[in-house]
Amino acid sequence: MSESKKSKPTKKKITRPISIDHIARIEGKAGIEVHHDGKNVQVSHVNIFEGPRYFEAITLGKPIEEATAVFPRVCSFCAAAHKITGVQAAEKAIGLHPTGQTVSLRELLYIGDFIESHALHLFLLAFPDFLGYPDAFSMGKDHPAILSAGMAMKDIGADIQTIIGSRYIHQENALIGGFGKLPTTKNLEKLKKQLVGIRNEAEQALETLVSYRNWPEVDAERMHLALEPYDGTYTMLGNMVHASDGSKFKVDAYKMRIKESVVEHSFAKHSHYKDKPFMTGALSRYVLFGKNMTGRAKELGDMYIEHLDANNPMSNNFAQAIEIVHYVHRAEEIIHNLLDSYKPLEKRIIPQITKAGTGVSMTEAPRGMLAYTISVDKKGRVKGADIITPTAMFLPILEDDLRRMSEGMLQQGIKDAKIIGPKLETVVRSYDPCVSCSVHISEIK
Amino acid sequence: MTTSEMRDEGKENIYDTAKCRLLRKYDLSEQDKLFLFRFEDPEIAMNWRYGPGQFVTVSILGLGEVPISICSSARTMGFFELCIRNAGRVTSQIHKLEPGTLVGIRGPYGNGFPMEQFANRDLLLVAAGLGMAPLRSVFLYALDNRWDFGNITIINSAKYGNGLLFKKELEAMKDIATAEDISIVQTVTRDPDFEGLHGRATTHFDKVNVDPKNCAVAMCGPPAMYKGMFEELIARGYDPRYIFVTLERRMKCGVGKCGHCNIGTATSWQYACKDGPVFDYYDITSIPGLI
Amino acid sequence: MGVIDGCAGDCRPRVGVYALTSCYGCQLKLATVSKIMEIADTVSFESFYMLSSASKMPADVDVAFVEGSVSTEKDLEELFEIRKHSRILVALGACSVNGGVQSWSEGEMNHDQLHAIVYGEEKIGMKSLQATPISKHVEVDYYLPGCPPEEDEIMYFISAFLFGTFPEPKDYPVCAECRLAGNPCILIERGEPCLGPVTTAGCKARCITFNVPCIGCRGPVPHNTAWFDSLAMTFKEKGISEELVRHRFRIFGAHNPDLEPMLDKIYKGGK
Amino acid sequence: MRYVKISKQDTYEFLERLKKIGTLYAPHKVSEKFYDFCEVDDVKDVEFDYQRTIRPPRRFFYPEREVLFTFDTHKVELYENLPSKEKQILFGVHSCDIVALRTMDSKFMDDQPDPYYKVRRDNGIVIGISCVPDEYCFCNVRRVEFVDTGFDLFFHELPDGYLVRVGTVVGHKLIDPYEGEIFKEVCPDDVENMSKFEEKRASMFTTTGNWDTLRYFMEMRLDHPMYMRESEKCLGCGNCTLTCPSCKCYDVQDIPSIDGRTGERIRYWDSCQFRSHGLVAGNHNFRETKLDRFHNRYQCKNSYCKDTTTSFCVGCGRCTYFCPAGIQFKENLMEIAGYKGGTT
Ligand SMILES: Cc1cc2nc3c(=O)[nH]c(=O)nc-3n(C[C@H](O)[C@H](O)[C@H](O)COP(=O)(O)OP(=O)(O)OC[C@H]3O[C@@H](n4cnc5c(N)ncnc54)[C@H](O)[C@@H]3O)c2cc1C
Ligand code: SF4
Ligand code: SF4
Ligand code: SF4
Repeated sequence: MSESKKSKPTKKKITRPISIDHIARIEGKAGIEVHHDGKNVQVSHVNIFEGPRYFEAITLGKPIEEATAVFPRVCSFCAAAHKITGVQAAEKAIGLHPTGQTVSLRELLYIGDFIESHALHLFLLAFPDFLGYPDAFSMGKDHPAILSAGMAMKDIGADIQTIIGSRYIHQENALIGGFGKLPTTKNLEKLKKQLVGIRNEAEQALETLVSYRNWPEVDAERMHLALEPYDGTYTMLGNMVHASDGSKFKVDAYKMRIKESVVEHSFAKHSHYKDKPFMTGALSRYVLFGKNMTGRAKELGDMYIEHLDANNPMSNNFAQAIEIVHYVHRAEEIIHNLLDSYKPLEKRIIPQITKAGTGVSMTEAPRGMLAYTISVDKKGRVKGADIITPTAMFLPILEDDLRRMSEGMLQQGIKDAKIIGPKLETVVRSYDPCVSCSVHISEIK
Repeated sequence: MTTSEMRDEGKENIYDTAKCRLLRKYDLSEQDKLFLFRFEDPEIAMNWRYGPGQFVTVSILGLGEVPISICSSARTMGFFELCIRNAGRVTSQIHKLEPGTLVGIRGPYGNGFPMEQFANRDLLLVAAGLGMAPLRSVFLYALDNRWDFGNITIINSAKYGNGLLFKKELEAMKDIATAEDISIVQTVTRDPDFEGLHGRATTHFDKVNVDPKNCAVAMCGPPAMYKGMFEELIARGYDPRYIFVTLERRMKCGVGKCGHCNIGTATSWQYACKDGPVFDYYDITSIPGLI
Repeated sequence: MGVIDGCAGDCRPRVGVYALTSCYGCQLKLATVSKIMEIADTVSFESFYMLSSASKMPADVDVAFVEGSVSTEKDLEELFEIRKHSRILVALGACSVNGGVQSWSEGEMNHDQLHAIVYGEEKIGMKSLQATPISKHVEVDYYLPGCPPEEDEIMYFISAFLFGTFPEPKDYPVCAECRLAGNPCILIERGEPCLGPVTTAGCKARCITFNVPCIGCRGPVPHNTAWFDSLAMTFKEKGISEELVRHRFRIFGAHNPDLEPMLDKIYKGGK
Repeated sequence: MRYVKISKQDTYEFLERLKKIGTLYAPHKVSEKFYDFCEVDDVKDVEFDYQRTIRPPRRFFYPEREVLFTFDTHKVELYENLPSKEKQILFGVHSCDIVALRTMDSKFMDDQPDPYYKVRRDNGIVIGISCVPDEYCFCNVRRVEFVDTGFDLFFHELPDGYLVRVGTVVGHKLIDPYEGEIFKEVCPDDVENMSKFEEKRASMFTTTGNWDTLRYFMEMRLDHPMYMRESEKCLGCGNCTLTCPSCKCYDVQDIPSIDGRTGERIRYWDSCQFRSHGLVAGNHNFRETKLDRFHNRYQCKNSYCKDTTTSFCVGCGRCTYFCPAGIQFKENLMEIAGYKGGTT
């Protein structure tokens, strides 16, 4: 972080810039740029320096199976999310219906991603802020229990993904039509045992967070969007998007409803719903569907309800912590149900592509809604691909929150960039942005 | 040789090493250093024997093991010298060792030169580059047992003057040499500034003081040198039964197990470490692929 | 054993972890190896933005791990800076070693065309470049391939570095590891286009162990021993179309200069 | 030699009892076309009819990767890491593989024994089983289709069970406790059946004759065009050598640990089909090209193993069966030697 000398004043009036070149402890390369005149903020940008990788363009003309192998490479923190969403879109495009067991295993794999991603975000990236350390290594020296709980959560998330997906980053075992090899009963049982053993650690994040209050400066009413869980519970798969204003739309219509635009300062595109910025992610999910939670997650959610302020983005951390608890239990349940009638030799449905088609799929990635549209021609080659990632969706509202935070501080008479800067970083971090993700958004013209 | 078998019988694990302390190191050239080692265990130090042309493996824990020819006189008790070129991962670390450091040594391995067969003959030793290392051991052996051999010629060659190994040591021997019927020839091939002889070993056969009919030849250098030398020697009437060369191959075990140093073809399959590294004229000319 | 030159075993080696254009998976892998806390004790992370606010750019370091391909002018500038301030530079992962998936369309479309497809007419301030491996621009001291790299190889590298050396490189293919793992060969048995025979070993045939043909994420075997031509001939005999073979070889190998001539040799009868 | 008989049903019982002695490994079907030696969990999974396993039995005595020593650089000490003396029982080994194990012994045990191999071999029990050849098999021309040493027990298939030859003291001790119970006396019918089986088996080999001249022809035709033609197809993947029951090449590496002080000295199977097999310092390679490496294997495999009076190649057919490029070792050798027929 440094006070930039380069940035030119945007108006004749003296403006003071607060500029952070490289926000640490987030996934990807982004900076913050805020210009103010001591009272009001004129500019508030999240600058994204991530280079473009053009996923939608490089996959054009490639066989769909190869393309779905490449999509998870959009992002390492949510590789499974991209894999599953991509595969689902591809399956819809070619008219393939996966078996129930495949869907359950995919959900379990996805949960592995959630637990790992949330654990990494909370324990390695966010907590050092709250506890006053530059990084988890130094935090771990003073708070070994917190760190080891985080590592244990990350490990179980990684183990689930490794056993089902082949590894926890870029899972090759999830394919169109099923899996190359199914986990053995023994391995599933092993996972279940691990999950049961980890219930206490799962609550560690909540316990750490309860002593920290959300900053009121970023309080503001906002629109939340989240995917309705397919089975009326609380999970990441579904077909209908709900908004906190009561409106709904089917995922197939996302391109009509969520508008994208290119902005000057980054390779990322920004999204709006009903011409307004909106929020997506753990908090939005909790706000819209938290009522469906059961058991321990529900108890804890009810107990700490004031930490789950729908109007404050910092509550996203808390919502993630609740989700960890929920997903640990849900994973146990899924394994339990799977084992009831497990078919370890079930064959993958080999895709037979005979006609062209387009498929749309949306899921809730750890950071929020993730949308894929894939078109294939009758030879099974990708004709068009469109990916909108959660970070692209929440960037506009994040920029608004940064403006609110800065203005709030200025009103309190705090003008020192060295004090405001880190606070802004913390706000950014509470969204858990995934910058490498955000850059591949496009519309096929 | 038999000594190596004796030693290995006493030891349980043929891959285990014995500790040796580095006592001194000298620069021989920009890339080559001479290292003097002594066994830590007096028992081993007193009983360790080797013959010229044999090699040991030097083990630097964490990096690996490399085969290196012994270049000192077979007479020294418990001491031995290695001349090592800085050629890669392990050897570059050996070059950094300070006197006093311990390393692991296994060996001696290989057949070595058949010194008993050489007895009562003149000796012609032809070395190119690093090839001087094993031949120095042969040369010192001959000096130690001077009465067993006739006239001796040693041809030491290198590309550049500063790459002539043991140049000073050989030069210092000049006076004794004349008295002892030893001809020392040091020559370079690519160094116009070198003050001394120029050209390949074969160009200096006029300085050779041995009788071809009753001479044993030992050579060590790049395989490319051997072909030319063979022709030259045969043409000059040297007895092919007494022409020996050493070969280099990749080696990981030194005892004929790891398979890397395999040479030969279906009827003559051999291991350079165990069946060699010293081979005679007939091996080399009858088995394809050795050089 | 003297650990690092001029350090005599007392000081902690300084390490920097940097990303160019990538998915951050290699850093994530490095950050999540099971012995990360031991590494953090042994070395000092001078720059590791993903994990630490106490990061500098550029930092003077003994080892720099660079993830990602060079895909913008800013990447290139940063890479030069990193090189200048690092004693040893390690290419971490497929993007950095071979250009990664983002170079899949190299030679098919240039980046202006790619840009137009994704962003249309609209211009963006930053200038993008064709994704290239970092070795194209700076000297690289060591390569850790993989998408993402394997934990044991990362650990081996760091430990070897502490011993003042580099790991011995692997110059054999995944195919060998696959047989050692006792896997049935899916190329022989099912005729599926597995890239195991041309891909650098190290993953212990991870995918094939899951019955999934290798897509070559660890990149071609080094030292010109990736025999794309022989494998293409085998694929051809099994009736796999040239198009599929080419696309598959190119996912992680598009930047390999040997690839196209070798494919042409098989499919166009060239030399 | 001692001969006994066991019924098919009792064989399972015998396997159960073997499991109590140590870890039992036997052939299992691992996919549509492939078999491998696996640890026996359920004896019903054991395959008695199979042609060849993916991994050769040598791996039980000489594993793909093992730690030879651990070390401490401060003390400059190597600590031997010998394997445990736990019993390993290999059931269902074909005669070719048994001879291959003997070629291993000749390399690893006969002079300067390799202690790691020796411990495992001394604690290993090898039980052979008869087999019928497929088109890849040529153990007959290698003269190893029938073994008389190298096994503790050898099971010969009969219509109603197995005729068991007892090869060693260890073998006797395996039989003794169950003599009369599950092991019965052999009757003349059984001998008749065994000889019928052998006769039928002999007629099934697609290659016949005597290959003793092969290695001489190979030497006199070192530049045979076959090498160039076939090595072009070769992928350099090493499957041929890694699945070979008599390949023994290994590499050694020191793997240091993160404490900067300790580590492991490991060895793992190498292959002459890999570039680094012949590589030395200064980037000089004694087997520079794919052709050189390909050539090397053909020479090595057909060289003479004096201690077993056969070539190192025992004709198991693995290197052809598991070659992804479909390179036909047997056919190529016949081409070099000029052996026309034998192919029925
Ligand atoms: C019989 C024999 C005698 C030798 N005598 C000497 C000598 O007196 N002085 C000297 O300087 N060198 C000698 N060498 C060569 C020396 O062994 C190599 O220079 C050394 O192994 C290089 O190891 P490195 O790790 O430094 O090189 P790298 O190139 O980094 O080698 C990596 C690995 O390859 C193997 N390797 C590389 N080159 C060779 C090689 N030539 N032989 C065997 N294995 C190799 C080693 O296992 C080594 O660990 C001899 C070699 C042999 C076979
Ligand atoms: S098998 Fe291939 S694709 Fe899979 S991890 Fe290994 S190199 Fe990567
Ligand atoms: S040299 Fe090759 S063929 Fe011979 S044993 Fe070694 S790996 Fe096998
Ligand atoms: S298995 Fe076949 S392709 Fe692989 S190295 Fe051997 S001969 Fe070559």
